[in-house]
Amino acid sequence: MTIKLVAYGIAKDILGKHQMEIQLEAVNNLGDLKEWLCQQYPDFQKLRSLSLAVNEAYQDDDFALNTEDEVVIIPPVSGG
Amino acid sequence: MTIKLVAYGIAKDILGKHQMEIQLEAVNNLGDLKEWLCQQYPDFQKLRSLSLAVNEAYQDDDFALNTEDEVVIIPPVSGG
Amino acid sequence: MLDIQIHSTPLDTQTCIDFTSHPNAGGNTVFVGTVREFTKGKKVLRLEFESYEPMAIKEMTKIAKLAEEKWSTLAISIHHRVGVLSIGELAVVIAVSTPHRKASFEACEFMIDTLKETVPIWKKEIFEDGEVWVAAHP
Amino acid sequence: MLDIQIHSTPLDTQTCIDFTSHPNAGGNTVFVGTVREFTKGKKVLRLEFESYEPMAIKEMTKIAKLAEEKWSTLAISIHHRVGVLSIGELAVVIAVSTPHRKASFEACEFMIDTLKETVPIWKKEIFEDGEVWVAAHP
Repeated sequence: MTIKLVAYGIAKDILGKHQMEIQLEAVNNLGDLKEWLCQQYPDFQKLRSLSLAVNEAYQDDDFALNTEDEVVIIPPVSGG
Repeated sequence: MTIKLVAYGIAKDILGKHQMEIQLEAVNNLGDLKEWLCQQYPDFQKLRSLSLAVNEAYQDDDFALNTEDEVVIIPPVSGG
Repeated sequence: MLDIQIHSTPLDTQTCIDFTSHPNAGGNTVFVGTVREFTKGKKVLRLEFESYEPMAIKEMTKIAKLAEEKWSTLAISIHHRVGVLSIGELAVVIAVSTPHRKASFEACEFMIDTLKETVPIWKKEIFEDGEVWVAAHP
Repeated sequence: MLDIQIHSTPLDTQTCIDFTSHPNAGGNTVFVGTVREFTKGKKVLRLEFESYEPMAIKEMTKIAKLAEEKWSTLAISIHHRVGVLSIGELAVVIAVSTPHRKASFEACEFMIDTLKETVPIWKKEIFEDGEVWVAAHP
């Protein structure tokens, strides 16, 4: 399926771009996607945390993905 | 000896004036003066607390009084 | 750095914040005490604050120095209003800056709590049918 | 009453305080987060804040609603800055009013603590010899 990835902060540096579209097989939920990201871009494994958001909200690993979903990569936040 | 009394807040209302001079015998320290005040003006006994200050600072009951001292009567404070 | 003042004219929060701004400050907490409209359901028309000014300044300075020592504050500003105040006006502003934020909350809360216990300032609430010195009686 | 905003221009503390002024407010606590000059002894030249804005607004609103429910706050204003900031500029202002003061300290501290944990905003510190996304690595 087709997933649109959006990255902020250090995730943007690791991905090398702010947005990209990827074609994935055998990825059903956010947990699978996170695993894929950490394999393709090992620098994600070095972060203090890695969260994913869909629909402008944090979602759990078992959140089911549909084609055309936009997934936002949220590295450790540091506002305030 | 001669003591100058200064009163603020409700103490001013109880005393009936902001300042007064009193002549006292058998009063050696602030504890004695407090007792005298509570006898002469029983409304002082109804307050939540009663403190006395000399030299712009709270002083204990055993603070020795000298003639011409200025004693400030501090009823319960309520600033802020 | 301490800035301790008593004013008979309206207080300005920004003045206190500006005093405490500091290049090493990571947290800046400000407490603003305002005059409430109701006390135990009774409508307050206005308030009068009276202070024993020289001692009030000394006691506020003492509080600020205790906070400075305990929390290594960078700057503290305490301004207290006296005189006649309308509803909504500022009675007190306490601003404090520290390198890290937790200390600024603790120091600010310590200062307002202690101010209310020790600083010789008295508040009278004026109602339609009378007036009362706040907290004078048990 | 909630006022949650993200600005790319300088923040104004007084605007947040004014929003939270309320006739029943007895306490008004304001936290101001500023940009510090040194991090672990290294001189910071400037900072860049980046946000995932729609979600950041949602998360800040969520935090404000939690505080509103838990401490029965009267009004809350949270303004967060994004873009390039110089030393001493305001990164965040959180103002909250409550009928009694203890609640305003607790609510304000809860909000800044939670904001720093959950709101998708990222801070990059720029030094003379490089730059780093703050808190990205363990």
